[in-house]
Amino acid sequence: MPHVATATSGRPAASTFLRVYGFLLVALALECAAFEVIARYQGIRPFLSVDNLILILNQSAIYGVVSVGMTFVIIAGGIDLSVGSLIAFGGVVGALVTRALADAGWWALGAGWAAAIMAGLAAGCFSGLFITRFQIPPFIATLAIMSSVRGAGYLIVGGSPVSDLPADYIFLGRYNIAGHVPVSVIVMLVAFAGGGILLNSTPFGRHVRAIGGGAESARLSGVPVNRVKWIVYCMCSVLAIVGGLILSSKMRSGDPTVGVGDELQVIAAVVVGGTSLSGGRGTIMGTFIGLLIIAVLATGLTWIGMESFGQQVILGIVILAAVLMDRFKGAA
Amino acid sequence: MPHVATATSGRPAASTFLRVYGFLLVALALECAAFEVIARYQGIRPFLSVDNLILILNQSAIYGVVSVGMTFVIIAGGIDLSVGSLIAFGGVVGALVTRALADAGWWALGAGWAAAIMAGLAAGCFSGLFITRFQIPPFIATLAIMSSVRGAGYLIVGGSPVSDLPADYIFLGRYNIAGHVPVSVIVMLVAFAGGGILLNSTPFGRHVRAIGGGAESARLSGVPVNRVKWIVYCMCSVLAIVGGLILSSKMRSGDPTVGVGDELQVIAAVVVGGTSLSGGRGTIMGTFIGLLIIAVLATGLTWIGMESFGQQVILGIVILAAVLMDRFKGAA
Amino acid sequence: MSEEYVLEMRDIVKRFPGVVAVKNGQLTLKPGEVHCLVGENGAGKSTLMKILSGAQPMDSGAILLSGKPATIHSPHHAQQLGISMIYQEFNLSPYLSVAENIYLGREPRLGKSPFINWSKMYNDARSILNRIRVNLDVRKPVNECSVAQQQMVEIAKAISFNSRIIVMDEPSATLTDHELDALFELIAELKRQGIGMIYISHRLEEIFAIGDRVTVMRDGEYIDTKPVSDVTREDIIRMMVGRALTHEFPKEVFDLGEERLRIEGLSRKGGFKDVSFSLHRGEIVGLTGLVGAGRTEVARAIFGADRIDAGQIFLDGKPITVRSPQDAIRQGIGLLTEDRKNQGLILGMTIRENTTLANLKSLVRVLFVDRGRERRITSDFVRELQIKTPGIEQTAQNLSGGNQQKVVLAKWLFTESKVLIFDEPTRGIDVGAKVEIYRLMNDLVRKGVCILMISSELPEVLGMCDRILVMHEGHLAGSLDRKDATQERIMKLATGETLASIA
Amino acid sequence: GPAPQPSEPQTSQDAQPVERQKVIGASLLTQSHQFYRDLVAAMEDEAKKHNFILRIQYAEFNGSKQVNQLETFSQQGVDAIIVSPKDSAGIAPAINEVRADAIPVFTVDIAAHNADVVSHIASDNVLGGRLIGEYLAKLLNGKGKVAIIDQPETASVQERVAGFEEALSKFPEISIVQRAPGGGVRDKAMRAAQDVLQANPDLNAIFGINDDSALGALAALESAGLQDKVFIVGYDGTPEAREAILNGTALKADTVQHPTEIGREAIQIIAKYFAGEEVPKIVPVRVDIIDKTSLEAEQQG
Ligand SMILES: Nc1ncnc2c1ncn2[C@@H]1O[C@H](COP(=O)(O)OP(=O)(O)OP(=O)(O)O)[C@@H](O)[C@H]1O
Ligand SMILES: Nc1ncnc2c1ncn2[C@@H]1O[C@H](COP(=O)(O)OP(=O)(O)OP(=O)(O)O)[C@@H](O)[C@H]1O
Ligand SMILES: [Mg+2]
Ligand SMILES: [Mg+2]
Repeated sequence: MPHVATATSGRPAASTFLRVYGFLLVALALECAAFEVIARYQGIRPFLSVDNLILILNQSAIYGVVSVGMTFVIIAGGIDLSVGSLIAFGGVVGALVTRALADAGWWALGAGWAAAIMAGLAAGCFSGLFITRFQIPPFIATLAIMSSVRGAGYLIVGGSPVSDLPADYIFLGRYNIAGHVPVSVIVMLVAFAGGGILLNSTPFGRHVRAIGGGAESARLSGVPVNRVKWIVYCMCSVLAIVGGLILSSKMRSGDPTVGVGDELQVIAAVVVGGTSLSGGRGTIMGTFIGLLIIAVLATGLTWIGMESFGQQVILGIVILAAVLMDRFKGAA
Repeated sequence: MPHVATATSGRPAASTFLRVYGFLLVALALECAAFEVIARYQGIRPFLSVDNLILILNQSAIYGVVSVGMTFVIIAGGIDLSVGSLIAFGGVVGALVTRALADAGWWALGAGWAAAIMAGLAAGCFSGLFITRFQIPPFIATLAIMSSVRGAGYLIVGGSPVSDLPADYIFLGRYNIAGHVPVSVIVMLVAFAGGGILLNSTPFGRHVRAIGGGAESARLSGVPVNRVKWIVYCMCSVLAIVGGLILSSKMRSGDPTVGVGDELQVIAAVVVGGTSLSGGRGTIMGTFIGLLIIAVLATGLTWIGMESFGQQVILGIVILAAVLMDRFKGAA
Repeated sequence: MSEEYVLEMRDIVKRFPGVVAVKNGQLTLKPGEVHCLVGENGAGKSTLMKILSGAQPMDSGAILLSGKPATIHSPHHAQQLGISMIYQEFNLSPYLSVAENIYLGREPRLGKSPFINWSKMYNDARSILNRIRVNLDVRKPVNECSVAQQQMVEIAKAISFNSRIIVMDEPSATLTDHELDALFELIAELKRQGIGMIYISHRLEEIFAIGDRVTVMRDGEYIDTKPVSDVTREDIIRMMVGRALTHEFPKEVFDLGEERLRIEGLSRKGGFKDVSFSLHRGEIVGLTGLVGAGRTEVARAIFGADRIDAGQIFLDGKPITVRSPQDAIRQGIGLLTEDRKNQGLILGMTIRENTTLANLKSLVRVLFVDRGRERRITSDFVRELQIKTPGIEQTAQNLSGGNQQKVVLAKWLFTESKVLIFDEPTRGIDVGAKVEIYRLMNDLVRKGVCILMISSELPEVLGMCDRILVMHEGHLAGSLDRKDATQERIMKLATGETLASIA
Repeated sequence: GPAPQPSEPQTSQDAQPVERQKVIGASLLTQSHQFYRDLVAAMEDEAKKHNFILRIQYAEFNGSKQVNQLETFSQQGVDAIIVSPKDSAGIAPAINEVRADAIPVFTVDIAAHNADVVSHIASDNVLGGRLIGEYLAKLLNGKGKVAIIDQPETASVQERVAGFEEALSKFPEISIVQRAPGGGVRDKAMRAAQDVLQANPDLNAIFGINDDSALGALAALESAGLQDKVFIVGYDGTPEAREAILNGTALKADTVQHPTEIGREAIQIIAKYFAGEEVPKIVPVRVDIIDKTSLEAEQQG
């Protein structure tokens, strides 16, 4: 599997880029083309347009931010099922604190973000604690956290969404910079860029991959395994919280019921992007393309008027097809 | 980890039984005791009674049947996220076919079961195909199947439950043998007994463990790795379908919306029961106790009137506590 | 025509992406013959054997079994054809018992029922282990067995098939003399039964002990096949390496400097007790003993990989605490582990990434890893250690065993430690490369590093060490100077005699 | 009907001479909708007046969990059970089994099919859908393109949508162009609405099948800057939705149910039943339309 080797080793040159991501890009292009053809055939608005691109990016911002964290977790050989609950929790905490301090203007917003991020750090620390200190498998530790955080989110608001938020609250989710570029998209792109650099160019990124490739070997090479894992789960939790802040900002409401099942969507994006669930291998760029493949699908299917039941069937098929295409890379 | 050794190698003797399952049994006993104390304090009916035991067994029958299949899948180093959707699908198919042939009396019921089980086999074959032939990680293959099967279940009934079923339809879910013992409990106990024998006393069971411990080693030892995996996924899918048939029989309705998230509950039961998510190690007996720990929790919390948000928080904590207690086994 | 051969492999070719592992594989095997296969690391020996055992398909060539062409589809098929194989890397199921592993895939059943006949399985396993003189609980899970015990389980498994052909890929690498004797007796017995055996080893003396014919491979090419009685050790080395080796142990003796590392009263429950010794600048100290004597455990404890219960470690005269491998590395102690697959390498990472993993810090320039420098350094190591690979971006997984070992070595060389502990550093390394490694050890010592070398190969210990520590059942049985040490004395200490009694 | 004699499964064990407090177990659809929170608050108030003990559980849209809750209540020997079924057909066997133990069962909000229910207390969802459809048709002056942010897997939603479509079918120039799945939760509804808007730039109105869907659609409209071009109508009249309507956003009107009345009514009916009075099979509770005018009037009054 020579491709893997290249995929894991830092920034590939242009030709390597195509070799590594080519099949994923083809899958993405095929998907877009299919929707365009169907849209034309149906005589509705063409699917491919700049506006639509921005819409799709905008819609993928939340999953996008979270998927950066999830990529790190999965490359480190773990998994984090708590992100869906944390999306809801982040929105709830951010909204509650902002509303409580609403008189303070922008300070209130900042305090809301800070409080939510603190909550995310706390959740990440719990995950890290259970996974490293108590050696509980990540799947089960984060499953437990998912359940508890969801319940806690409901409990602190008594079940009903937090509304009556100041007008500024929509900054993260709905504000456009230069009139066209949504803040949320910028946040997502920053997360991807930062994640990519962290993974590819820093010792930390190398350590993450080493741990996923073999934790014992890594430990005996002096990699601070537990600390790195801890950081990775904190990072993922905090990014989930940021996703939740964006979502609650979009809706100007902190709703404890949102985000159910989102963990699976995010994991799907990461895996479709070529990251191995057994750890050690994966790229941030791949996750970005995987994210787009899934986002285009959701928007496209609604665009052409497919109803929800059909959408689920097709989502399953596309996930399989994309992962399968990625397999061919090795053969090509 | 000497305990694991014993847990994995054949039928343990009585004293070994306590050593292996002791901590889980203690967790279960603590849990029951806690509910009994709270119930007495609240002045409601006592929690511990034979009737209640039967109720709890009855309520765990569906997860129980499925968890047997899931234990095999997890010991073989895989995971199956599609069982929740298959629970719904099984009920829908069974109900549809039974209703279509309703005039045929018991034959209709048999045909419904047969059709549903066929559908389960088909789903299992798909999982097996993707996982073995195309080497797609089980998490993602079954995630895709989960999505597709859920959609398909909705599609074949157009979204609304299949009702107007013949009266016999409640046989699996609501019929009692000898006036007291529910058929569903018997089905579950048969599944556990059969699963236990299969895992501990047959070559197939050895092969499942060997694959989970290291698929390549197993292959080089002449274990038909792909065939075994295939069978394991088919088994799990079929058992999920059986669970679905029991559920739809309880409700005398084939509802495509049921079972959402059940895969996580089932996996939690298996892991709480001491089966390792990294494969190779685990027992059917452990799963049974794990199942009871979770079932007692659900019934107990309802019994003492805890509402659903609190239930979620407590579920998370109990999962962690049980897995943690099981860790101490090694130290003891 | 070729009736006398149970096996002929003709013109075998096997390519991997970027490498031709076997260009021209030739091998014949007679019944009752021990055919030794030798060659440098990466020469293609294991690959050739994996083709025979059905673990890997060949690109072209022919395999004849008793003169008849055969196509081998899978390991299972190979077993049915009467070929069994002991792989270089263990292939045991960690959570199954010894007996279950031996009979994996062909469990005896109760009559025609689908159930396993446990008592037959345990009895059969016991009798096979008895046959190779191994005393091991057949119900013990394999992950609780020592490395040597696991190797014996592999051997037991291979002979339990009653095959016509048994392939052993470096079975001796993890054995000490005691087990090795048992293995050789077993091989002699199998010979008498007319079983043909292919035996791969880097310990050339073994060839002369048991071999009938020897085939040499180099860079995937077949070089020659000779009766063992017609060749000398030097002949074989020349065929393998392409030139003669003048010194197999190029030991250089340096002046003893000040004390670097001192261990006082180190103990760990269930592992070792009251171990004290010191290492000085400019010396290589050997640590030897029988399998399970606790050498590895001592090394792991010094390195912070395991907790210690009592004792103190001094580095350059100052007491230090080592809580983790990270601590140890920071303070200048390195450990090259004996299990390279699970403890030495990240198999999915490239040579480059593995080489620099333990000392990434030194490559950091403003937060980022300086990849250019990383490449240069890795390339230097690949050249210096003669690692056989298409490039530094090859994943460790795809390297031959010996080359993997060299990558681990490169990793520790790059840490620039003050004290290096080598646990079986030349296990599975070919003679030529061994000499390179010894030279590197000399270079290190010259630079002031001191080396603790754990080894079960007495010639190596005698050849390279200034001082030899011998362990017996968890404590230090004695220390011998280079000039006083003999194979016999070491063995006596290792089996429990006191220093006084052998003096 | 069945004998209106409440069951006394515990009398044999209960030696206390004083009259035992009646226990009512309720298994409701979800805790996360304002509707049910209002319903529960009213039930609790009313139960206190009658000295009943109320034990509340939520099915959280899980039919099988709801069946388990009913069985557990029955095992506990409660005196009456209230249920708002997730699956109207699928709850029937459980209800019938509970009835066999002589425990009376009442449904609120959502009916059970083919089940032996003492009384059903609810507002008419088909009517509610029809009312809001008619309101919207008026708002659109009888023509335009409409999308529904749907949740077809929920029975009560199917009724609302049926009523809504029935109302619009009288207006040939109004077409329903899309029914996008929003899951009844705000994040997914918002995403669905964004897609619908992008695909149908000439859309005139959106019907959100509950207020979470409507508010999700509102968020989508506002971020697309279309709040002046497209109308939204919703369902439930939650405080957030009321505020949005009052503030003159694109959300113009809601069908309101009266969960407080439903809850109060349910407990009163049970009290009557315990007292041996005859109770009606169906207790309808009014539905209304609220819009800015009516809300302002309410505030004044
Ligand atoms: N799966 C693989 N993918 C790519 N290259 C491989 C693979 N397996 C082996 N090779 C390459 O094939 C060559 C031969 O390897 P092989 O393992 O047969 O050597 P060997 O003679 O057994 O060496 P050693 O003595 O070190 O065990 C090496 O260069 C190795 O890197
Ligand atoms: N993974 C393991 N599980 C259980 N026991 C083990 C394990 N590894 C080693 N042991 C046991 O611990 C004791 C000390 O082993 P250690 O590996 O330190 O010995 P050693 O002298 O280094 O021998 P070796 O030649 O095998 O390296 C032995 O009795 C051995 O059987
Ligand atoms: Mg080899
Ligand atoms: Mg050792």
